[in-house]
Amino acid sequence: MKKLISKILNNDAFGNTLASLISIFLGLIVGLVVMVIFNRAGAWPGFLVMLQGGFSDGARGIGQVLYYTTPLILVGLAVGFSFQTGLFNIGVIGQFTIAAYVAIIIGGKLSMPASIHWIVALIGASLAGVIWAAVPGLLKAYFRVSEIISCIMMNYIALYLVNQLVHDTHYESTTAMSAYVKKTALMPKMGLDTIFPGSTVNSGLFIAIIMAILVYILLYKTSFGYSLRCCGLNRDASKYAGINETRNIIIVMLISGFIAGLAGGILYLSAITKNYKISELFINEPGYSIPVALLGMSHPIGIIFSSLFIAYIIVGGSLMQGYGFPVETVGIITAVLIYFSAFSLIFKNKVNKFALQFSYKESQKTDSFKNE
Amino acid sequence: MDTITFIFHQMLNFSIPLLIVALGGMFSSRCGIINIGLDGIMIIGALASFMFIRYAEGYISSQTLLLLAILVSIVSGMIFSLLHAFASINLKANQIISGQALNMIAPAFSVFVARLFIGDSIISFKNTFMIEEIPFLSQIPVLGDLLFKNIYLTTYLGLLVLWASHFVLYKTRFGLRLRACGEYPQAPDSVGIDVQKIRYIGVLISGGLSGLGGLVFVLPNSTNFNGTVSGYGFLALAVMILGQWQPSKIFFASLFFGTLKTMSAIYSGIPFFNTLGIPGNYYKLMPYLITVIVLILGPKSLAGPKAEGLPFEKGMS
Amino acid sequence: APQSAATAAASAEEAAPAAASETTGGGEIALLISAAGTLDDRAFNQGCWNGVKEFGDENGLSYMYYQPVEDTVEAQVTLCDTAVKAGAKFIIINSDQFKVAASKMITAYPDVTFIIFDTVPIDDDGNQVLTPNVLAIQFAEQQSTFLAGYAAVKDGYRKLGFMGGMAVPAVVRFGYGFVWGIETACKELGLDDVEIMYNYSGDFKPTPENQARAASWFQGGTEIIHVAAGPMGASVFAAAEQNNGVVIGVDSDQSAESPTIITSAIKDLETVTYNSLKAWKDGTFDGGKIVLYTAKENGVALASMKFKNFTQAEYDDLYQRLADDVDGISSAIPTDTDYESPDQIPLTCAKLTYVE
Amino acid sequence: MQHITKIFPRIVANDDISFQLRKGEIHALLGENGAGKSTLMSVLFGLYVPDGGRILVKGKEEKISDPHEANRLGIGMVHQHFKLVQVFTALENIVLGVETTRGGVLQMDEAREKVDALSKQYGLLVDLDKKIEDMTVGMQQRVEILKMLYRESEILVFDEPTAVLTPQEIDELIKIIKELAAEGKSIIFISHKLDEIQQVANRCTILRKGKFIATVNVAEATNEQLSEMMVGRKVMLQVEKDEPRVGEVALHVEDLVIKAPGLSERNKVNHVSFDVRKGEIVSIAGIENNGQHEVVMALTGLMPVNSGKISLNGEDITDWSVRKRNYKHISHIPEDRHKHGLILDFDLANNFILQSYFTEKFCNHGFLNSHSIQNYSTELIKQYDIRSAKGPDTIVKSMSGGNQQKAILAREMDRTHDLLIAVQPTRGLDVGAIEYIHKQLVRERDNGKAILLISLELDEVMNVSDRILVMFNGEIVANVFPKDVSERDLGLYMLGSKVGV
Ligand SMILES: Nc1ncnc2c1ncn2[C@@H]1O[C@H](COP(=O)(O)OP(=O)(O)OP(=O)(O)O)[C@@H](O)[C@H]1O
Ligand SMILES: Nc1ncnc2c1ncn2[C@@H]1O[C@H](COP(=O)(O)OP(=O)(O)OP(=O)(O)O)[C@@H](O)[C@H]1O
Ligand SMILES: [Mg+2]
Ligand SMILES: [Mg+2]
Repeated sequence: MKKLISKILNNDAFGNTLASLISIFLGLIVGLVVMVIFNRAGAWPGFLVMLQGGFSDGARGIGQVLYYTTPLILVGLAVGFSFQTGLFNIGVIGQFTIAAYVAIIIGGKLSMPASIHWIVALIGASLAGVIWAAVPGLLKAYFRVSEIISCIMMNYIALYLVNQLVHDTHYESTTAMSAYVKKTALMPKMGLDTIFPGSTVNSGLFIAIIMAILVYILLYKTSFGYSLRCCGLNRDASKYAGINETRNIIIVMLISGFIAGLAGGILYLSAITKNYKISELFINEPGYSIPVALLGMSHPIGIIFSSLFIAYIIVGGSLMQGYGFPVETVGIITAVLIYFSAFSLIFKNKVNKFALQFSYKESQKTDSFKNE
Repeated sequence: MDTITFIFHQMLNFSIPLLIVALGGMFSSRCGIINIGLDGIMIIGALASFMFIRYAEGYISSQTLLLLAILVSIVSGMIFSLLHAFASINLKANQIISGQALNMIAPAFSVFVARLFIGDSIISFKNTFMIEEIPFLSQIPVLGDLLFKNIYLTTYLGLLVLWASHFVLYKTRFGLRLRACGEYPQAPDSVGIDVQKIRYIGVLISGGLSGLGGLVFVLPNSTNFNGTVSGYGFLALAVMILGQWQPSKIFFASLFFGTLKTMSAIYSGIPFFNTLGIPGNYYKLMPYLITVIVLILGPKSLAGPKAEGLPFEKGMS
Repeated sequence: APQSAATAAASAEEAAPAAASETTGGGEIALLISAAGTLDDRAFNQGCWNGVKEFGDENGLSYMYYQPVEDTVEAQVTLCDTAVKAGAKFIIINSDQFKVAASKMITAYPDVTFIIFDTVPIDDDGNQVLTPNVLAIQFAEQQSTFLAGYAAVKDGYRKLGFMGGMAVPAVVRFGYGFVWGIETACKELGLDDVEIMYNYSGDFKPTPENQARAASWFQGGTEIIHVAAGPMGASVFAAAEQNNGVVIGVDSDQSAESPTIITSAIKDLETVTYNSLKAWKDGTFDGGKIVLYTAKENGVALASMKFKNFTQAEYDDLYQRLADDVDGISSAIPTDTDYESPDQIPLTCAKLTYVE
Repeated sequence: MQHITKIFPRIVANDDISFQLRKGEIHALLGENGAGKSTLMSVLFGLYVPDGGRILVKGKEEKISDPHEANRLGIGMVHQHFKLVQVFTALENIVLGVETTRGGVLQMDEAREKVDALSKQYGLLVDLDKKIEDMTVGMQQRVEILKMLYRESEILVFDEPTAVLTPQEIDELIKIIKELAAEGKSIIFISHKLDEIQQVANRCTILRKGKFIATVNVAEATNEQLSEMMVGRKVMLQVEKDEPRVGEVALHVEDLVIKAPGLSERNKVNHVSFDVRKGEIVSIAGIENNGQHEVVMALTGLMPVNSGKISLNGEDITDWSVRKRNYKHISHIPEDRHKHGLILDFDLANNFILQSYFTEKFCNHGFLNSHSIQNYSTELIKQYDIRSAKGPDTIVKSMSGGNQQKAILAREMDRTHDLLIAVQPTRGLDVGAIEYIHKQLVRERDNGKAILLISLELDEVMNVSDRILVMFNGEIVANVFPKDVSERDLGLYMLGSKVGV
């Protein structure tokens, strides 16, 4: 029994989860304090609504949580994957944006049967993401340009380019947004609309989860993933091992861009009224990529849960408006939660330490633990 | 001549805040802490100083008011950056996520606070801060027009910050220690220098300068502050990298970028560009595209401060 | 989707009594604005909100504004449900982004009264939906800027500029009206040196880019700019202050924003909102239709005029002519549906440069 | 220091250790890897807070909470891993922490004068404006010593100062240390090398597994006694080996040239040619930074060559990728085990497959075969007696240096190869571990493999190799058999003063 506990405690996934939960818990407490300061009367009921998240709005609410989760998983994966291999793809925003455009154009301009239209649009979108990510990848691999700076630049280029292209090619001037995509290009619901009526959740969710599992397998179960993680953890050692880092940098960026592109495509093929808004501001969703990735410890499966959590808070937070908390409060609470999630690493270390001590004590008792 | 003066002054509107904030970012990087929360700190600096201006407006003369506002922006930026310092230095949290959290808190916080205190998320101010002419100096040919007419106190402040950054970093004891902490904290630690303290100060300086940058950014460009600095904190980060973490190069990088931004914004005032009929978005993306090209062609060193982003535990070898 | 809104409505009714209690902060009057908008935009949202506040405070009714997570129908409908659950009895929708969602809201909540500005609710197939509990309100923006353009030329300005945020219908109407006002005055005075710069900046945000663009216009000789871009106006005001230019504001009276604002071309959202609320309170709310506010209904105007030559008398006279459509003066003003871009407006007198 | 106890998670690094340093004496501290020497000194230097015990300086009890405090008490330390900022100049490193300033502004000239005087006085010649990254290790050490002297420390701690020096440099250092002691400074000298301790120290304290064993007068103890106290058993100090059975040429290097980076005229490796035959251990001796590093990099493919040819078993491999060389041809025990040799955040199992993760043995159709990886690791761990807490699942970072090195050794020995390149394979290891590694090298030789050993330690070179090449200034200046030369001679070759092949 004790051995079992020790085993669980020493399990990495358990440590990670517990650490994330602790930081979330602390974040929520601080969030509640913030709410009390702003609106004492509404704080508690508002807080409860936020905690209930999507559940307080029935099946539709849960569906909406899943819908918001979908792109978050993918953008989080894109960043987390790059983190694991030693890169920082801060260009997810640009890749997402350009992919969104391609999805909209293929979905809105071309005519195809429903069974393949969305697939074609999605492929186009991910390829666009790939191309956009290739630039920083190549610059880093061959010109030693920091991917952070080239990604920031590529983000702005994507922003203005897409603003112009949407305006020129598929524009609805009454709303300053992109025109509708065709119904055939919308992501199929695959029965999700009967489970969660009134929500926008769609098969993109499955794609996102499958991608997370694929990335997990790629990173941890394949030889290629092994070489990628080597590069991420120790550049020199991977060189020593004969791993082609230049090639890996490029491939990582391409895969990361592919995932980001998928996110952009799926989001803008989710609902007929989800259109690209021309604006000088970046799209919201990829902005969560960094927190989602880090809250999920850059682990593909962790990222599924961190996305769910953030989506849950987004929905719950929006419902808080009914309790006198304007959207800005929701923004503050989410940010506070994310700030605390930055601490999860410390909690992880604490958990690990505790686990070690626990098993050490146990081993001393049973003397089965071989200490050096 | 007039056009050049005009372009120069417009360029300052872009370059000076970028310069100040990038220098701020540099201080943080140089002590070993990545600060991607510059954008958020700018917002808080602007928020505090414009709240102050709003309340103090009319009671004191405008340049004094501006000086005090500058102080407020610096102090508020410092206070806000404490969140980042605490997370990354004391708690050894992930520095990127904590910085990003600042970026997410700031705009919402700004709108909320403004509404709480003045019932309005947008803080209007009367811009009485431009110095039309500095006696005598403005008579100097060429320079007089460029530097001593229609200019803001903050421009001089930016140049002062540039000089001071260089001086502090390379000529003072503190600068030596700061750089050591960013390169190899074990070294200063082993000679009894308090690495955590130095890093705190580094992050605080970055906070102070970013806060100031927020004020300087909004001042000539608007008549109110509405809770955003349009992502200039991220551009400042790029300028810092482009400037390879060195004050002088950061200066040139900010001038370079500011000039490109100016050109891309004012093309419509120049008849030639108008007749080309190229949509504005293409002009807007030009500075970024050119920067990418410069990155490919230009000299490059990826080498930031070596210990940047790595938490430091006392006594670790 | 409408079905689900209805189910939600049913559950909302059960929850309503508890949630509506004032203490938690929900509002009997709810203002819905778009995800991308800002409440205090110094323009149409703010005008609306001022009307809400004034009425709410006078009548002891609570009020609240709501923003969706994103501008999709589903998110907007959810938002409306949230507002109703929190006790909303009168909902003001101030965004054309809501036009599809609005049709679902008004049918899901027949007991709630709605007004919607700048657009008409449509269903999924694009057909107008006007239930008795809704009033769709539109303004003749082009008339207010017609006044502005006309007055500016009459006041002596010869080089004028128009800066719109984005080419959405309301902004386009502001722009075309301004151009036409200039053209009309130009013809009346027989001038040949009137020039117009015309641009949509592509966003509504006050940025150094927008400041620089406006500054470069002033620098290039433009004397007066009419800015129709909500919060972005601040950048143009700043540019004017630094380059001795003047500005014409938009939507609501912006004169407090900057001394350079010599007048604002307003559509009186504040009054219209207030009056609608009053009608609802008094039981005289007359819904199920579209109303257009023009000069005739006192829906548009110039506010806080600070002209040198153009007098109040001249203004009153012009306003009357507009209201009465003397010689078709108001029906001649082009609107967004007439031309695709401003350079297609047939001008015989003023010269227009369209900066893309 | 009295009854010092320091507990780390899972290990008692110092267990009730008492240690006394007399004024003007040189006191050696001896112990295996992980015996707790560095920890004890870190406690003295204020880097660690002890869990028990007290420290008395000049009879007065002191609480040393940080190095600053230690400095104030006149305690200085040359750390095992130098605490120098690579991009700073020597002078900047020396003054760091005790800068001369006026109103916060650095006054480097005053400091320079003082350092100049010191370096003249002790013959510690250093280019003060040179950056550390451009310096040899020996030079860096001089900077470290100057750093102590500049602080006017009275108690000087040298943590394994000789591990990286040539005999001549060691002589220099010992001279300096004795001089310092003669001046009345008290010195703690940590080393694994018994000869040095004999040479320099008055007394010696021996630690084993965190426990105090004894303090002896060096003059009264033999090397054998000392090493027995240190390890707890008898150790073979000499490598036992037979005459080599030399076969045909395995590695053939011809006219190898590697240019220095930048504009420098000098070649890092200047027309170097040599052979290594099957069944022999050839070592390259030389002072650090004379081109050995580059030769190894070129052989392993980690650095491009400018001209010349490298062939293995008659096949030209000059243009082969690292991967191709690794695969069934060359094994490489790298110089820096943390930088190149290991992925510290991976577990042992994953480190064992670093170069062969993609081979059929561990991988089918691109998927890792965790079962065979696990089995293989268990086998290696058993075979090479690698000690770790969780077996194949141990995160390498948490292992001791000696065991980390063993893991690398196991991996490289076990991989199919014709040539084994071992660079500094015993750096910083205790005698027990050194003995083991040397035995393995000889065994490998006896199996008919060609072995190239690069070492800075002369006794290792003399003991283990069958043939010795000496590199100086990018060239091979000597090709000799160990029985024909003395350590002194080698030292002279290494300094380039006795050129002739
Ligand atoms: N910071 C630390 N945390 C945990 N354990 C540590 C730490 N530092 C050292 N140890 C452990 O304490 C023991 C003593 O280490 P120490 O570095 O003092 O040995 P040493 O005698 O200096 O060895 P070497 O000859 O290899 O330098 C080792 O087993 C090591 O694993
Ligand atoms: N903070 C720490 N936590 C856990 N283990 C540590 C820590 N610091 C050191 N150690 C362990 O202590 C061992 C001994 O420490 P030490 O610094 O003396 O290294 P070493 O064994 O001499 O190897 P090297 O040749 O690298 O110096 C290290 O190899 C490491 O495994
Ligand atoms: Mg040691
Ligand atoms: Mg050691």
